[in-house]
Amino acid sequence: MTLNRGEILAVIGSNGAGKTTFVNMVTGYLKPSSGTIHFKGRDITGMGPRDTARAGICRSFQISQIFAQLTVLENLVMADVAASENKGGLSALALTDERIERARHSLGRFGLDAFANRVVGSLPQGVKKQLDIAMAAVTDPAIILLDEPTSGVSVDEKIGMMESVILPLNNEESTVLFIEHDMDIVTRFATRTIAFYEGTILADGATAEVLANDKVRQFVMGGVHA
Amino acid sequence: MMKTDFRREHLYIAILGLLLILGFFLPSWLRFLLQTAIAGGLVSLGVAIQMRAGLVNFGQGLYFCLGGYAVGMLAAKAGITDVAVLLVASIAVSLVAGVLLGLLLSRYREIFYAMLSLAVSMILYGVLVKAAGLGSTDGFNIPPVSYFGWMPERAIRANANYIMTVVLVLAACLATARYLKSGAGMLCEAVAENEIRLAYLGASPRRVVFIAIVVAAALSGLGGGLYGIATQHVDPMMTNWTTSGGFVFVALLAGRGSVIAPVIGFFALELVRTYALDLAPNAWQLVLGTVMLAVILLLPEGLWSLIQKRQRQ
Amino acid sequence: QGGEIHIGVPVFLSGPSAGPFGMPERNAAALLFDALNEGSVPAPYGTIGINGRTIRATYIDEASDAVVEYRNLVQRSGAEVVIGYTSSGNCKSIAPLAEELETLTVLVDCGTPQIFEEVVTDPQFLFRTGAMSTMDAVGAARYLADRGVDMSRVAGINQNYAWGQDNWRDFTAALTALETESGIVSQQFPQLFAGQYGAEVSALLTSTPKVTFTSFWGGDLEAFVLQAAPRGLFARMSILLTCGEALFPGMSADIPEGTIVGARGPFSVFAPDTELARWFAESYAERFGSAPTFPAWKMAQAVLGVKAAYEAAGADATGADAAASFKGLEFEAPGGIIQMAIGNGHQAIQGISYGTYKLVDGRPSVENVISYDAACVNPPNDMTAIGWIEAGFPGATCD
Amino acid sequence: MLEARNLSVSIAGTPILRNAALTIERGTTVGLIGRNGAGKTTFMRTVMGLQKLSSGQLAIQGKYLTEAPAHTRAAMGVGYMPEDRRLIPEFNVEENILLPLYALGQKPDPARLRWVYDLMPEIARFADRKALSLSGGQQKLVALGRALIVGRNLLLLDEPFEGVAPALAQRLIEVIAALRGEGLSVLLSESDHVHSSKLLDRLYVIERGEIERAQLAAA
Amino acid sequence: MLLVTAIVLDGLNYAAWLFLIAVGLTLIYGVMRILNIAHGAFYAIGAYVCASTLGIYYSAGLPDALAFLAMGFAAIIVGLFLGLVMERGILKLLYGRDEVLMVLVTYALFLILEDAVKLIWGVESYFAWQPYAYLGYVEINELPYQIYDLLMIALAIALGIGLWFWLEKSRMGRLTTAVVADREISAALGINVTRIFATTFAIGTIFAVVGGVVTAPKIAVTPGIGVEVIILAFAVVVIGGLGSIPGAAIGAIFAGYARALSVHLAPELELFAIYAVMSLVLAIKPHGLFARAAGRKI
Ligand SMILES: Nc1ncnc2c1ncn2[C@@H]1O[C@H](COP(=O)(O)OP(=O)(O)OP(=O)(O)O)[C@@H](O)[C@H]1O
Ligand SMILES: Nc1ncnc2c1ncn2[C@@H]1O[C@H](COP(=O)(O)OP(=O)(O)OP(=O)(O)O)[C@@H](O)[C@H]1O
Ligand SMILES: [Mg+2]
Ligand SMILES: [Mg+2]
Repeated sequence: MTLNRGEILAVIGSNGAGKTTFVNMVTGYLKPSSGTIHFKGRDITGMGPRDTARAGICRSFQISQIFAQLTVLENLVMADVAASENKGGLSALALTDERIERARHSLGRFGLDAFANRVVGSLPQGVKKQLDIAMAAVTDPAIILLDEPTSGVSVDEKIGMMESVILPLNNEESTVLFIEHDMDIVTRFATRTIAFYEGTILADGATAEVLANDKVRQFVMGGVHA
Repeated sequence: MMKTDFRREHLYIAILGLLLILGFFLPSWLRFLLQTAIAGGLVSLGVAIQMRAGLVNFGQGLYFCLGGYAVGMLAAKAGITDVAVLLVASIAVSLVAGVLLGLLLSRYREIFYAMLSLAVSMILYGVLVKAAGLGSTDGFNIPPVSYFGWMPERAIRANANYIMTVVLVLAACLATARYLKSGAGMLCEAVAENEIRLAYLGASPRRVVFIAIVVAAALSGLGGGLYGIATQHVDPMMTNWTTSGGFVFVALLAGRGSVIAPVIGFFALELVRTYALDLAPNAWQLVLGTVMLAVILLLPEGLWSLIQKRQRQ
Repeated sequence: QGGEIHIGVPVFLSGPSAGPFGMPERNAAALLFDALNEGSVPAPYGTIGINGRTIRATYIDEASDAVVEYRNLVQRSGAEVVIGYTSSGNCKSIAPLAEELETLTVLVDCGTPQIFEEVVTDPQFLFRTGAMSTMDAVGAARYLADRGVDMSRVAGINQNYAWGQDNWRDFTAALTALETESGIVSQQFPQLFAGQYGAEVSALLTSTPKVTFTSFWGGDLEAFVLQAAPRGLFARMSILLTCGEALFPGMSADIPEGTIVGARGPFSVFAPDTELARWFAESYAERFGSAPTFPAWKMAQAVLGVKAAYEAAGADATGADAAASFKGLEFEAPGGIIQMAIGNGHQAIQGISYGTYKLVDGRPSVENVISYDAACVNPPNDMTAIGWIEAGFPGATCD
Repeated sequence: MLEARNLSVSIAGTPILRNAALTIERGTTVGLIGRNGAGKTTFMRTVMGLQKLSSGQLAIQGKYLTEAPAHTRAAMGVGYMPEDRRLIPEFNVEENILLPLYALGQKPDPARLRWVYDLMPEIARFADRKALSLSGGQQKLVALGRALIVGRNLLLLDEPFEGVAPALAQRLIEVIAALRGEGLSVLLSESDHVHSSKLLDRLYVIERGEIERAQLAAA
Repeated sequence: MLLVTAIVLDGLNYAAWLFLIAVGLTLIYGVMRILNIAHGAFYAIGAYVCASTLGIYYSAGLPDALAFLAMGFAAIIVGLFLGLVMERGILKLLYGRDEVLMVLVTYALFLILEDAVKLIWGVESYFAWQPYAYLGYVEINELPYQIYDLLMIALAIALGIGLWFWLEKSRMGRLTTAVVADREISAALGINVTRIFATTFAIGTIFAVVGGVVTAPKIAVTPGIGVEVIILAFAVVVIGGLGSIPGAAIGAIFAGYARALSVHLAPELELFAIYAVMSLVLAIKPHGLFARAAGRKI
């Protein structure tokens, strides 16, 4: 399969279908047993997470990976520092006004202002998720892969959240891929959808088409939903 | 919440400076205790730096010892007694050791980091015990040192020594504060919290840890050099695990609020120890252990939390 | 004249050295201080206190940072004299400090020759009333040779630290100097306080030496005897324990008879039959319930040396005066006459004896004793210990 | 079955639950609906005894157990499915499910295990896989199975449908609906009653730590 | 041949001793994540208790052969008492704290116990040599070897297998594994976490005390014997992989043979043989030989 620049892509599939595994492979956490992955024409198969991240592929996690004992703002500053590590960032002063400003900006972008100075570990799941995504987005990656961004987020906030996440990320330059179980969200945001089932791709195409696919309806959606 | 409030560091170091200047007028035994304690405090500071990255070094005495022996061997065996050369050597030796060990140790985490660093320091202990030329367990003595060619008279030797120690400890604190404020220093906390995320942000946890190890090594080497010059004696106990355990203890109890916390904490521990020895020569370990336990139970965030709490209110 | 004299006494109060060294030293010091304050020590020490000044003692634990605590003792607690130290490492580290702080300091039991050979070569305030460990090893080699023990195959087991290494080095050098033509078949250096010597005992058994030399002390010595004796090690070879006398009070029934034992000087069973020696051994046993071991004797001679030095310097003597008259002093102690003969008059020499162990009526004693004069087993003033041994004991006068 | 009165909980000085009251009758399914951070998880944890309450009363089967430690509540037949799964990584799936029985010193009950497998056949398929190799959703099912094994009286299900694919969510709804027939009481939380609306006998809405009874919309 | 026999037996003998001490440490770490420095003090107390018990026993004129029973009883009673007092009295207050902090807590306890021992028993040596001498020796390939030492090997094997069986096969063991993984959820599933912790700590302590009790007849019981063993035990445990009983056994065998080989073939290396082995093992297997595989994290 191929991801195109500027696309918004949803990945759906039953539990255990291999969605997370797919993301893990693209981001270098797992090595594929066969096959190759190319990014911008370069073979990135077998690169570790760090190198794929530096190449411009970032991700969020199904179970949020955050710095639990720091505050939300500090998490974002830390992410910014980490992202500039290879640009000589190790010796430069870390806590500059400019950085804090940037972090505050991300806070605003992802609707996290209210929690800026709360220690992350004790925040509700939903907020952790948002922060997780905000951290993934710090580097302005070329591809961002979101693993179930809305799970754990209140239903009435899901849409708002997806808007706040996807709209700022999606521009001509970057591609967004998200794994999702909520078909409302998929329909609303994805331009293209891939359905996984037991490790294989069941369908791939325009969202409406895929969701209308018989097999997808049977194995993924269980007959509900329009 | 981040452990260190970086903006206040300069203030704290200035306060430490002031205290140490006042310390000049203490009775000489107490001033000497202060002098050796702040030298040892640098080693605890080194331990504290690694602790920010979640790593506990139970073998930090290795660098302390290398620093001390570098000074000792140059002064006692090669006859070079100028502090400029001696201390540069002590830092250089421990720095090289830090780089070499850092390459190995930066892969390790948690208890394995602790035990491997302990093992390496104990191997050095074993080598020194075998080194009859260096006095084996007895160690050897270090002659008085000169300062850029000036050899102070016996009467003011202690003063010169104290002043030099204070200046260098303060400089080391400033340098450490600068390091902690840099990307490499700050990311230590990220390593401790979540390496997966750190890697996914494009940073190398291993590199961050490596730098922390090297910085800590240099600090500890300097601490060892200053300690050797102060006590005029070095022996292999400096790299024994019990010594390292003391550094860890101070680093933990002092709290991580400021670079000066371990330095002051070390002095506090030494004071408790020496008074316990004086008042209860037969049960001083019991007193010391009880004090430790009490601090752990009553001040979970370390001694520094007393200061931080006040600020918050 | 009245007044007080404040004496600091650093001895081991904790750790593995507290039992074998700290306790007897502390006991002996307390016994002598009390007796001196009462004036009940036999002649020539029958006068009260030191120059009439009552002794006040501060005991501190040597198992701590020696340099820091020495300063505290002198500068904070205000001790006028310091008598103590057992560990050679501690002795070395405080030696220059004694000179710097100009405090009369008497080292009691540490054995390293380096103190006056290297560390303080121009001493004024520092003294050592105990002989150097060189004497133990040289005496041991001479004893074995004089008794005609088969020394074709020699083994050693010594603790892996400065003391054990020095003793073994001196002993093997002395064997060479005495031209015993010995082959060294095994040299074991177990870790200090290892406690488990099963493998070492096996190694000694498998290498079949005729003689085994050990400078073990304390719990290590006791454990070694307990583990080696039942396996028949003592039955298969001659074993020489330089510190064997220290086993007498606690383990008299467990030392195999025939074992060669020393007391690191003319102490205990090797002590001369003088009034002072009898008084010391009896009052110690009476007060503390067991006979004094060699560290107690060495402490006694340090304390009496200080008294002798002060009183030789005159009624109003300060520490510095006492130090001046201590130099080169000869004084009587329970172990006989002590001569501050070497180290520019700051280092004592003494004779040494060895003998084979025998239980007589359930009481430990020795037979086949040979005693060597101080001048026979100690280097002259102008030579280092190891240089003297390697040169073949020039100037040694043995009967 | 469960009666909570005036429950108040504070964590590190901040009040999280204020005077919360909630009742569940035997054999009924009750929903606790609230947005992120409203206090749903905190409420569940308090019922389970994992969170100390600062005031109020809590009774299960008429027994007051304000102070009783968590494991005694499990012994009373309360099953808890945490929102973040929390399986024991060293165990395989079946061992995870049977763990509560071991814990309470009861014999592994083959009938009940079969009942769980029948309810969720997908679990049976990976019964001998190590728990940590499962995908997020699969772990969720196992956590539910584990709660079912021990929860003979009351089930506390914290966001059971989160991260579950629609097909499976559908099945879960059927499973939970079937429990009512077994006489089980269920408290389930969700951020909105999209999935649970058909299940519920009673609905509570939680907002900033305050619980209020609400009308069932669909009914 | 003689040399080989000696190396084989000495290595095994030392390994058995190390195992007896290390196994309690690894158990406590495995379950409670506490690296218990006070373990060394428990060992020392065991040795003192043995000396005192046997002192009383023999002065009462009781038969030699039954002294072993007295030793066993003393070990269990003292271990149980010490373990429960420490766990219920102090450690309980600190659960959930940082792992490193717990190391220091146990270090503080160690210091306190060391001095307490000194205050109770004084600084002079105690002996309890009778059981060691009583059994006599056998000659194995011409090498005289104490029967007591051979029995210690058997004891180590028996206790090790027993403990391993208990952990792996029993209900208790299963629960223990769960508690290790997730304390809170274990409680919610009906596990009495408090009891598991108290039991584990008590068993670990009993092992330390047993180690001291069986060692006492071979050594002079003096202050400081506890310090020397802790770090050896740590090394053993780390070589094997923390928290693993077979790991502790393998670690003990590695360390035992490292020492036996160096004593017989290169005595000058004895002091750091064990650390060298530990560094080598960790360099090759960073989590020890029997480390648990890490699970999927994301
Ligand atoms: N480390 C592993 N060992 C064994 N099996 C694994 C491992 N990791 C994943 N799997 C299996 O691979 C399959 C795909 O898992 P994956 O996590 O990608 O599913 P998913 O599509 O993300 O599901 P969900 O929606 O439940 O998160 C599952 O059956 C899972 O059990
Ligand atoms: N350990 C803690 N320390 C401080 N605050 C906490 C802690 N745990 C929870 N809180 C706070 O309590 C409130 C309620 O949290 P809770 O997890 O119960 O919410 P929830 O309704 O389950 O949310 P979600 O839908 O995200 O799971 C939140 O505001 C949270 O920040
Ligand atoms: Mg997934
Ligand atoms: Mg929740």
